[in-house]
Order: sequence, then C-alpha cells, then structure tokens
Amino acid sequence: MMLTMILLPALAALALPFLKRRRDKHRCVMLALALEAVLAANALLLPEREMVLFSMTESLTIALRLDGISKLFMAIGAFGFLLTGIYAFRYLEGEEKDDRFFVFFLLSQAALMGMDFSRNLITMYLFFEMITLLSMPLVLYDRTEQAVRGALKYLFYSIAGAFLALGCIFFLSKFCVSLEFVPGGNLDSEKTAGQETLLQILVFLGVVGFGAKAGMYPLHGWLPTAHPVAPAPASAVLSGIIAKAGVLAIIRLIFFCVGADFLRGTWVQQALLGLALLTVFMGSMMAYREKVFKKRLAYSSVSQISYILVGLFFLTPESVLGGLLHVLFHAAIKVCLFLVAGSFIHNTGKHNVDEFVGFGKSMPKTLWGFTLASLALIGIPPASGFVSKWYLALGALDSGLSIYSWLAPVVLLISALLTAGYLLPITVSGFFPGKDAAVPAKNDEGGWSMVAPIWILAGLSLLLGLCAGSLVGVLGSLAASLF
Amino acid sequence: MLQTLWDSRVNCIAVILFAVGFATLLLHRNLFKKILGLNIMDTASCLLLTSLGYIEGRTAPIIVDGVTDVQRYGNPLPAGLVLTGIVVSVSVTAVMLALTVRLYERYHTLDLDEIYMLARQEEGEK
Amino acid sequence: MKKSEFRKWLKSWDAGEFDFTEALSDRASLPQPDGGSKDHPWKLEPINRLEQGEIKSFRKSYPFFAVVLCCIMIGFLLLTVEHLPTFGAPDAPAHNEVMERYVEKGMEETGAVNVVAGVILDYRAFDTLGESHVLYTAATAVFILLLSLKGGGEPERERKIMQSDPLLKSTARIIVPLVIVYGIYVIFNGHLGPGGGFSGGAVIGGGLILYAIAFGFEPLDKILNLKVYRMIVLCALCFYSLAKCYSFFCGANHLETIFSPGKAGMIFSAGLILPLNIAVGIVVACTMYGFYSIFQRGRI
Amino acid sequence: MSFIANLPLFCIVASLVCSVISSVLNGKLARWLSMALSLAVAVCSLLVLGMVWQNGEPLTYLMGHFPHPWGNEIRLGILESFFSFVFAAVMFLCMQGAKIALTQDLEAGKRQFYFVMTDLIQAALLVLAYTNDIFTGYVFIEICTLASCGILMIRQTGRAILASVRYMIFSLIGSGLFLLGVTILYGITGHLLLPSLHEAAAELWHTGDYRIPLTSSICLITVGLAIKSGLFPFHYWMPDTYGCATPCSSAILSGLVSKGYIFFLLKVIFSGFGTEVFYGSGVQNVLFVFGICGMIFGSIGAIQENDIFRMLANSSAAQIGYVYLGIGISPEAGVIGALFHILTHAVTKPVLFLSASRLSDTAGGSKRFKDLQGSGYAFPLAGFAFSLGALSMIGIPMTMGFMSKYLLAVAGLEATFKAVPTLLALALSTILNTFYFARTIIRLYTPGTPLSSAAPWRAQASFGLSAICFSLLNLGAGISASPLIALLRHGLEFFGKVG
Repeated sequence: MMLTMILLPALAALALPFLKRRRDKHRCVMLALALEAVLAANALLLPEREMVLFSMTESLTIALRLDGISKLFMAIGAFGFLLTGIYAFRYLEGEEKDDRFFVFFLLSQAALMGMDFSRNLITMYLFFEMITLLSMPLVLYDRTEQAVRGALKYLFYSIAGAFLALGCIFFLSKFCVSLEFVPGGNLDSEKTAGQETLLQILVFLGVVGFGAKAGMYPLHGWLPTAHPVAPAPASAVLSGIIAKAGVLAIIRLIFFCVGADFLRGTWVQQALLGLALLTVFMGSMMAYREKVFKKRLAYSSVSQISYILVGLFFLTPESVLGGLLHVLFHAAIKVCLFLVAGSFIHNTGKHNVDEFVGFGKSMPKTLWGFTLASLALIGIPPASGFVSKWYLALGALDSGLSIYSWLAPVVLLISALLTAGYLLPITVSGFFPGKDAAVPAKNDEGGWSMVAPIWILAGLSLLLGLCAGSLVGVLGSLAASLF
Repeated sequence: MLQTLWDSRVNCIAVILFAVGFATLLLHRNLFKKILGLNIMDTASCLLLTSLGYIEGRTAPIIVDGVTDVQRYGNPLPAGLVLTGIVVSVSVTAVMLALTVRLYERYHTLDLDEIYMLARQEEGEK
Repeated sequence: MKKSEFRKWLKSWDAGEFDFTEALSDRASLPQPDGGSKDHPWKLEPINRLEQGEIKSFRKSYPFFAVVLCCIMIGFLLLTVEHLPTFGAPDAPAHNEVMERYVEKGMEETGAVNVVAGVILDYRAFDTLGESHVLYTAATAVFILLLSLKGGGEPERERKIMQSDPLLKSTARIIVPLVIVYGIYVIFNGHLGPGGGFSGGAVIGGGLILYAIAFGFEPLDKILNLKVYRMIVLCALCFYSLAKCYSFFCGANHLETIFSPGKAGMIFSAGLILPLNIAVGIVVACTMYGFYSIFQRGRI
Repeated sequence: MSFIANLPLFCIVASLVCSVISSVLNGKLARWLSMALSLAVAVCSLLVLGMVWQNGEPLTYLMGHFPHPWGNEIRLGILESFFSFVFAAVMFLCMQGAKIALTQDLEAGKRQFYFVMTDLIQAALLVLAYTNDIFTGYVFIEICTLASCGILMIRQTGRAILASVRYMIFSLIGSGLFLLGVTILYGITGHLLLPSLHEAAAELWHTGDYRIPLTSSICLITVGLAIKSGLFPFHYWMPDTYGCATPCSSAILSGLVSKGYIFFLLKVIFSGFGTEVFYGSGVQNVLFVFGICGMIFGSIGAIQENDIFRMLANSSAAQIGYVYLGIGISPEAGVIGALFHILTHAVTKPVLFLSASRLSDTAGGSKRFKDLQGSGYAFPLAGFAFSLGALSMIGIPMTMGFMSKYLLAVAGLEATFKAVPTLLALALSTILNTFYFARTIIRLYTPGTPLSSAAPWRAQASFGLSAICFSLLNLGAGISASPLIALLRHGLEFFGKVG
C-alpha cells in the first residue's frame, strides 16, 4: 500500500518519456495523480501499519510506517498535487517540452510520499534529500539565467540545512535508543546524562537545518528567489506542500526523537520561538513591501509556515493542534493563491501588483477565488485561518513561557494585519479600479481547468473553517498523542 | 651532545647533505639544479645507510679463505640496500633528464616558472 | 665540448638563454607529436602582468620559507642522528641475528663467497627483481619521451662524431676492449668477489658508450639496434623473472631446487646467482648504452 | 599449503613478464594482454580471498627459502587479497572504459608503452598490497612512481610534460623522505621485514630507548607516503597532472596509485610499527589536521576551477583528505571508515573521469564548463554515470559516498576530542562538494550550444560497459554495505597479526 503510493508516481514519471503523443502523456499524468488521490483517501481509513524495505547496515534501515502525522501530510500531498496537476495542463500548454515538468512533478510527489511514510530518521533524511534534488528541476524549468540562479540557491540552502540536520542525526544515533520514530521521543536517558547541553545545541542545529526547507529565518533566503522564477504550479506545490516537508521533519525530530519534555523550558525552545516569531513578523513585513506578486506570496509563505513552527515550538497540545490545523489550511490557501498568480501571469502576462487594476472586471472568477483565499489567510472568522490562529494563540497563552506567552499573540495579530495589508488591496483595486483606470479586456481566465482548482481550493479554505469541529477533534487527539 | 655528533660525524654529514639537497630542490627554479638536488638527497640517504652498516675495524663482507666469523666482517645487508638505492636513483635521474630535454626543446628555457607561463600562453593560443 | 663553452653553459643555466642544442646533442628535427617545433612562437613579453606579479610576490616570500623549512629539517635530523647508535659501533642494533646468519650460514646456504651477492640475489632476491624492473621502467619512460618514430636520427650530428680527433680514437682502440673484458670479469666474478651484474653491466655499458663516442654509432648499429635491444632485454628479464619465480615457488613449498649451491668458490657455483648476474649485467649494459644513444640521437 | 597460496606470486611475476612482453607487441595486442592480465589478477585475488577467509588467519608466503627476518616474504591476508582484487578490477574497468580516449590520445608507434606502464603499475600495486617487507615496498613504490609518470607524459603536450615533471619532483621528495625513514628505522631495529619490525618497535617503545629516532622515522615514512598520495599541503601537482593527462591515466592515478600508497602506509602502520606505537607517537593527529585541511581546501580549489578535469582533480585531493581524516581518528573505526572511503573513491572517481572525457568529446574535446553545456543530452549514459558519481561524492544516501561519510562520522563520534571537528569538517566539505558538483550537473543538463554528434555505438559500448559496472558497484555497495563493512572489520583484525 505505502510502497505502491511511493512507486506509482515514480513509475508513471519514468513511463512518460516513452509516450509519444502529448495527450497520452497528459492522460498518464492524470491517471497517476487521480489514482494517488484515491489511494490516499483509502489510506486515511487504514489502521497504523509499518514495513521494512531493506537495511543498508545493521543500524541503517529503510523502513516505512503509516501513522496519524503521515496520514495528514500524505493527504495534503496527494490532493494538492492532483489539483495543481489539473491546473498545470492548461498553464503549460504553450510549452513544447512540458513533459520534463511532469516527470519531475511526479517524481517529487513520489519522494514526498516516501518522506511522509518514513519510519526512522535515516529514511526520512534519504527522502528529504530526494525531494530537494527532484524538485529542483521544477524551479529550473525555464532555464533562464535567473532560473538557474534560483535553483542553485534552493539547492544550496536545502542541502546545507540537510547536512546541519545530518550532523544532528549522527549524534542522535549515539544518544537515542534507536533512530526509530517513537511518539514522545526515544532518548536513552543514561546515555544523555550529562550531555544535555551538547544535545540541545544539536537539536537546535537540526531544527534550523530542517527549517531551511520550511523557510525559517536564518535559511529562508531561497523562497523569494526560487518561487518567482518557477512556473506557477511548481511554486504552488513548492511553497504549499513541499515546504511542509520541512515542517514534517521538524515534527519528527522534536516529538518523535528527542521528545517534547526534553526541550520544554530550555533555551532551545526560547531561541527557536524567537527565530520563528521573527520570521513571522519579518516575512509579513517583506511581503508588505514587495511589489512582485509571486515574491509577495513567497514572503507570505515564509511568515505563514513560521506560524506552524511557532505552534510546534510552544510544545503544548493546543498550540501543536493549531500548528497542524495551519499545515492543512495553509496548504489549501497558499496553493490556491499561487494558482491565482499563475492565472494572472498566464492570461495577462502581468507580474506586478500595481498592474492588477481592474482584474475584477477582466477575470472575476479568479479574483473571487483569490479574495476568499486571502480572507481565509488573514483569518477572518469563520474562514479557516481563524481557527488555526485561535488555537495557536490559546496554546501560546497557557504555555507558561513568561515573555512569549503574550508576545506571540501580539506578533500573530500584527502579522495578520500586515497580511490583510498586502492581500486585500489587490482585491480592492481589482474590483474597484478608479474611474480613469484602463480596465483590461475580458478573457476566458484559462477555462475551467484553471478556474476549477482555484475555486475548489478557495472553497476548501472556507469550508474547512466552517466544519472545523470534526477536524479539531481528529487533529486534537493526534496532537495529544505526541506528548 | 657535540661529542656524540662528532663521533658519528658521517651520519651528520649524511643528513646535512640530505637537507642541502632538499634546499636545492626547493630553492632553485632551474630544472637541472632541481635534479642535482634530488641526486644529492638520494646519495645522502645511501651514505647514511652505508654508515649504518659500517663496523669499526672489520672488512668487507666477502668471505676470505672460508673463515665465517661474524667478528671479522661488516654488515652485508646495507650494502645490498645501497646497491638498490643507487640503481633507483640512476633510473629516476634518467627519466628526469629526458623530461628536461623535452621541455627545453619545446620552450628553450630551463626556468620552471617561465616554462609554466609559456605553457599557459600555448594553451591560450590553442 | 670546449672549456670556455662549458663555463658559458654552466653560467647560462639560470638565465636559460644558452642554446642547449650545442651543449647537448642537436636534435632539432626530432618529431614532436603535437607539432610544437624548435623555434617556438611565444616570447616572454606578452605574459600578462598579473601572473608576473603573482610569481614575483611568490618568489619573494618563497625562498625564506624554504630556508626556514630546511633549517628545521637539519635540526630535526641532527637531533635524530644524535640519538642514533654511534658510527661504527659493533653493538649497534643493526648488527643482529640477521647479519650473523648472513655471514655465518651465507656461504653454504647460497654458495656465494660474496655475502652481499648472496643477500641481494638469494635472501632478498625479490627486492632485486623489483630493482631490475625499475631500470626497465625508466628505460621505457625514456623511450616514450625521446624515441623518434621515423628512425632517422640526424646525419650531420653523426658526421660530427666521425670527425672526432684521432687521439680519442686511438685511445679508445686500446681501452674499450680492456673495459669490456673487465666488465665481463666483474659480472662473472660477482659471487666470488666484489662485483655483480649491476656494476659489471655498468662497466660494459661505459665501454660501449666510449666506443660510440670514438667511432660513431654505425658499427654498433649493426649489432645493437632497437630490435636487438628489445629482444635482449625481453629474454634477459623474462629469464630473470621466471627463474626467480621458480625458486620462490620451490622455497615457499619447501621443495628442492635443481640449482644447488654447489662448491663455494668455484666459478660455476652458487646456484642461480651466476646466471642472474649475467642476465642483469646484459640488461644494465644495454640500457646504459641505450640511454646514451637515445639521448644523443633519438634512437638506438 | 594449498596451491591457491601460490597465486599471488604468479600474479606478480605474470604482470612483470607481461609488461616486458608488451614492449615488443603492437598497441592492440598489448592492450588485450594487459586487460586479460588484470582480469586474471582479479580472479586470482578472489580465490586467495576465499582461501584466507576459510583459513580464518593470514598466511605468510616465503619469497625464497628463508623465513623472516632473513628473506623476503609476502603476506596473504583478507585485506591484502581484497584490495588487490579491487585494484585489479578497477584497472580493468578503467582500460575498458577509456578505449576510445586511449586510441585518440596515444601516438600510434608508442601505444604499447602505455600498457607496459599499466602492467608495471598493476605489479607494483599487487606488491604494495601483499608485501611483508618495507624495503620491497620502497622498490615497488619507485616502480609505481616511474610508471605513473610514464602514463602521464605519454600524451606529450607541453602541459603534460610540465605536469609530470612536477609530479616527479613531488613524489621523489616523498620517496626520498620515505627512504630516509626506512634507513633510520633499520638503524635502530636492524630489521626490514614487517613482523620483526613489529616486535622490535614494540620492544623499543616499551623500553623507551631510541624514542626520538623511532618517532622521527615514523614521521618521515608517514610524511613521505602522504606526499606521494597527495595529502593537503602537497596536492598542488594534482590539478595540473590530472587536468592534462589522458583520462585513463587520471582515472588510474587518482583511483588506484594514490590508494596503493595509502594502503601500504596502513600496512606499515598496522603490521610494521603496530598501532600502539604509531598512535602513541601522535603522528596521527598531524594526519587528522592535514586531512581536514585537505577536505576543505581541496573543495575550495575545485569550486574555483572552470575546467572539469581540474575540478575532479581538486576533489580527489579533498577525498584523500577524507581518508587521512579516517586514519587520524582511530585505529579501529576510523581506519574502517578510511578503507571504505578508499573503496568509494576507487569506484567513483574513475567513472567520473571517464564519463567527463566522453562528455568533453561530445562537446568537441573542450573541457570548459561553458562548452560542456548540454552535453548530458548528447551522451545520456555518460551524463547519467557522471551524475551518479557526483551524487556519491556529495554523499547522498544509497550511494557508497554516504556510507563512508557515515562510517567516518560514527568513528569521529567515538573519539571524544575529535568528534566535533570531524563532523564540522564533514558537513562543510559536503556542502562545498554539493556546490560544485551540482553546478556541473546543471551545466550538463542545460540545453546549450549545438553539439558534435556522440561517439559511434561501438565506442559507446566499450565505455558503457565499464560505466554501468562502476555505477552498479556504487549503488550495490551503497545500498547493502553491511557485508563489505563486515569484511573490512574482519580483515582489520587480522591486519596487525603476524601470520
């Protein structure tokens, strides 16, 4: 089951180059994505299960497991890729060699699935590297000078982070009972005795390293460079879904290897929280000041993903619940927003925010989708963003950390205002261009295959908020199980 | 200290020669002098080897009228090793000289740095 | 070459402007694979400044470090020597049971009166096997570099040799046979007295070189050209390797060899040592002459 | 004693004889001869390995009628036979893969000399692996040096000859130091055979006499071999040398010759001085430091290059640094890591060089990155082999590179004081590796200038075989490394023992 979910996209990707006609290729991609989604839906209902693929040495095994966390991320991966794929057909139709895109698109989905299912640190690290290597060609797609530069930057940041983390993994292999993931951590208490400081430093490094992929502060630089140059579907999955791989890695590291109790109240927690909050604020700030739409979205991803990290670092069930909720919501919202950006570029060829005047007239469907999603992102009740932020704030307030417990909500609030500040003007100027503004001609907005994904995602970002109760129930128990 | 050094002055000379050869090798840009330095180094180590084999007041290890008494003869092993060392250094010198001739034919100088620059230019022209 | 010329040659090493082609042999027309020719188009002027700057600064600092390094080395080695056993002391660790056995048992075990020959050709024959192949490797390397494929050589160069003065010729006429005979003696005497394949071969080689200087290469070319040289080396080295392989094999499996040490002191004794000496001698002689000839005119 | 025990002797003599015979053959025959030779040597070494494994203990084989300390010996252990197998196999694959390059680069009349040299290198590597006598080691080190110089300068461009002059100078300094060290060692112990040396050195170490000469001889021998194998401060000959030699030579040199020296050094350390003496003398810390410097500076040098071969050469310097890092860490785990990295590098670097040469061929023979743009499409197999090798050098999991890094890191963790520097150095150098290898791969797969058509199919076949073999070895050993590590560990136990 898990293996099929990993192999299916990979095989489809390898099959692509051998298909001659363009429509066959698209059929093949479509089929793979749809099957993947079905399998994912099926897997959501399955009980926990695990398997061992093979072992490099006695201590290094490649093993898979299906548990709550992997279900969450796996579902996001499958459905996000499905919608983006549908969108991408139309978006890339101008290109002559778009199968190169789909090959790596599917391959990175396969790697992502592997990462979600991984059962120990080594497996996770392996797939983490694979994701980096396989998703880099998506950024490279245009092969322009900036594309190469962006791809190299992405590669360099991710690998650098990954190797910071690898050092941490090496040490953990000494301090942990085994590298297996055990909820609540499996540190070997007598081995760690006296080594706490070293271990704390290592965990800090590890989190920072994995944080590179999630765009956490010291290593966030690649997002704003890489996303604008990538084609819209690519940047959608990159920042909506693949960036979540970093979050997943951090969750695995903190809650499944080291254990929350080990970090609670130490300087590590303080420092990480500081970084994360700094990232939240700075990301929104940069997004506010940024004029290029995709760059603005990229910065907003930086800040939004750090919301999740803030939630994780507070190490309380509520905050973690908030974080997990935000993983889900942000995935839907950010993918939607990037697809919107893609439609704007594809249909009007405009990148700059100031040029989006009057789009409410020219492409209303897209702009409505955008408006809903941005409302959700800002967190206006009852949209989804509100729920997650609510739990984040709760978790922060009763975390018992003197400064952060009140600092965090304030930062979240400011950042929410900034979010409104950098998203809503587009809607406003879109629907109410001044009298003398030149309203662009109406166009077909790329047909249903580009509009439908946007609307589905926008709808999700509302509905998930409306029916948040059940979600909170499920994810709440999941979050509680981590402690 | 000095007394011991004086007693085994041959060894001292050998190692000093070795360092001198080393210095020649490092200091001179001229290929011939580098080769000379190499030869000095080899000779020095051979000298050290021989002097280690020498024993005060004994003859060369060639059995004279059948007397096989250890007290009469020097140590044969270092002699054999020195022989090998000499052959090796001869071969190495031959190869180095051949290389030198080649370089000289091509660049008409023996100064390694100049040869290097000329070679760079040559590549640049190609 | 004349004395003044020689001094000029010595002086001009550093500068490197001296025309090497007179000092060494004149082999201008030796073919060069990638067409670099004797009069090369590049002069030193157009070198870009930066590189020269680099080199300059490098040269300024470099000798200092080199000298310091060497001084450190001297001190270090002298310290070592001071703690080494004293020169010529009979109780030094080097003179141990190994040497005892070589000297005391050497004669009946190897049959060689010359213990050194016994050591290098029987006790430690593997080293010597490698040693002769070092020489062979070097010869091959020199061939790779200097062997001119269109075996022309340079006529005018050889004419120069032919015009060498009568004094040399008449001396050579007397000396060369003596030298060669002496070399043969040294080889055949290798296991009985001082001598052996390498030294004897070197002497013979010297004789051949002297002959070539005096009378030019033609007379020798008839008997010792490249083909012959290769066959000689081939046979000698193969014989050497296979014979040694045989005796190693017997030794390791504790079998009796057909080569008995024989009665020490006789010319035909000491088992393999004499034939091996001969083989090595032939190789060394030919290689010495080959080196001279190939440096001289690019062929044998 | 079973007949198999004679095979190493036969292999050595056979390679010497083949080298002599090749000089009178023509190029094609010589090539076949030497390839058959390396194949045979590989098979024989496997047989020996099996025998030793069954015996469960190493075996000394007299070269002559006299045991140590009087006569020469060779020693058949697990590591010895295994590494001679690896060397022979890699040699075979190199010559197999570089067929076209050789026919292009070598002058018609002198082609056979190349294979004379490779046979001699083969013999020298065998002896360095098997020998039990430090002076025999010296002699064959010289053969190895001369022969390597031969295969470097056989392509007689000005740069090649200049490079081989540098190579000769460096490695002659190295062997001079080595010889001096051996002399001093002989002066204080009176032995040349490793087992006797072992006892004598241990005794001297305990009684404490001749402490200074002992230490200095250890230093000289180690430094000599380190120079010859191109450890950090002495790696300057590498870029020139590998940059302008024919790719097969670069592959053999970087993959085999330098590794042969390192293996011999390990042999001297373990069965000569004994780990107690060597690791007591503190020389290993020097190796450790210089190893780290090599890792860092080699990679930095590689980043600065814009010629693909020079880049690979610099990265070789970095990899040598890894090996010495391992030796410097500890005699057990560290050396295991070092040995594994020797294997990694021997399997990876040749294929990098060979495929780089193929790629530059499709780019019209240029080695500049800008001309190589897009050549990955022109010759997909070479592109794939290169990328895989690069990933292995970076240390992506499921390749050998990751395993060796993992072993080194674990070894570093066991050593208290060296843990942090080791891991930092590993991380930093890995990031640098990533940087320049990723840059290269992107270049290869960026569609660019119109390329000359790829080589004809037969040529591709001869290269493809070896490329595929190398890649499979790399992946196989990377995915299931446990038997390999078990073998190394088992062999290392017997390495020090006097059989």
